[in-house]
Amino acid sequence: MIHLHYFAGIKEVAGKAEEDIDWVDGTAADVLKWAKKSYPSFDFSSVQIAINEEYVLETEPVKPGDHVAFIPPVSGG
Amino acid sequence: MIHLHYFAGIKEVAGKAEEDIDWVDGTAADVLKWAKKSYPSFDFSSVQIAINEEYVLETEPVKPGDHVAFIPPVSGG
Amino acid sequence: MDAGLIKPFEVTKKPLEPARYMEYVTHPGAGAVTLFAGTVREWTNGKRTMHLEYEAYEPMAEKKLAEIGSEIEEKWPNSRVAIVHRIGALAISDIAVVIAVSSPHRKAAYEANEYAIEQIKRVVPIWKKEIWEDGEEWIGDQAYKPGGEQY
Amino acid sequence: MDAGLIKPFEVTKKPLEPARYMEYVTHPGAGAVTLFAGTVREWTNGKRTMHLEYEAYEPMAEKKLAEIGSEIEEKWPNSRVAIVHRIGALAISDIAVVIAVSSPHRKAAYEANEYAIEQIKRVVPIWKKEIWEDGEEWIGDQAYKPGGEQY
Repeated sequence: MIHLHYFAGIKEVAGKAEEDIDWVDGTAADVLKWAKKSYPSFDFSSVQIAINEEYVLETEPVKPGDHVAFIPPVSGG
Repeated sequence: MIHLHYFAGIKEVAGKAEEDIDWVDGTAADVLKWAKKSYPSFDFSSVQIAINEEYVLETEPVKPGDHVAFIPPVSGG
Repeated sequence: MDAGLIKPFEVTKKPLEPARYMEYVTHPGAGAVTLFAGTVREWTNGKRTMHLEYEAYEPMAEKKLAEIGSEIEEKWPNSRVAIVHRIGALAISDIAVVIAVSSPHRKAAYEANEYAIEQIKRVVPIWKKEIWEDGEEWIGDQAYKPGGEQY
Repeated sequence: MDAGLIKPFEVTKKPLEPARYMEYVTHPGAGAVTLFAGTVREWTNGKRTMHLEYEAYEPMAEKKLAEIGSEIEEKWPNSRVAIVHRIGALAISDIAVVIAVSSPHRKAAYEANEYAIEQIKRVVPIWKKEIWEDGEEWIGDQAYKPGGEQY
């Protein structure tokens, strides 16, 4: 199982801020693929992935228990 | 008569912040000449002149009633 | 105001008090303190903002703010930094972000402060939704690409 | 704090309260407020400052501060400015000068603020005397030459 975190527009499309999904093995790219399929109305093209609060490349492995966050373009400040 | 204003090091050398001197006619350069003669221990080489609270060139005329200030290099901020 | 109880890198729902952060960064070695406050502007490109909503991935945002602080203290020696960002609903003129930087000299205090806001807009997971009279939208200033040239 | 009673360009013997000037310059058109505070630094070039004494040609200094404000509001449209300088005896970490600038956008707010401090150090008739353990000296940062290249 991994813990997913949604923000801003993704959160609105998903209708939730967090969810847990079953997970055995894979990369950040695989999680992104899962999200695109699950929430097809959201454009994930400029979304970054953070694992356990750190930005990662899509090749990064995702292990059970990890927190995976979808980070749309930030707009703080 | 004109009104002279001294600050910082000049004020300490002159022993006063202000004084009035007799004046009929002349330029800022003439006032500076008077000051150099009156307070020879102060180095006036980088002192600017302000007449009535405005920086002037040494060629500026000084008229009776004017306020003439000797402005050593400023160091505010 | 008890500067001792301040969290220098924080995401909070409470109104920001800039003076507290100025006091926090001031120290005997400092000759200059710069403070930046990002405030909610009413008009942008002819569109009137009614209010803003800010949201954050709070633990990661606080971590990133602290990282920016560490980078600054390394790049500009003897500087001290505090960066706080407010989230939730903000009205016109409310302060969204406060960056306070002290340094022995003024040039560094300006540069480091500007560096902080640029980095915030690049890497800190905080989002803003603009609410206008006739609609609303999440704003995306720019995407962060790890390994890319932005960082 | 009643921002309505503020003199935005002032030379004063009283301690400066930066927050008042931030509030004064903040307005619905502003998206960024920068504040600079010049503070009394304890050590300069290995010499320990005990305290500072500031002196001003007060009416001319206030006039020059206001002129800097006008220049900024002309160079950076929709900015608002306040500049105040304290005089008299200042202790370590006391604030000698506060510059507050608001602008629709941050770049202008930083630039205009830095412009203000550079101009202050060039043209405003204020002087500082450093008092060390073993002596004292009036400090002259640079001379102003009317008609010269500095202005």
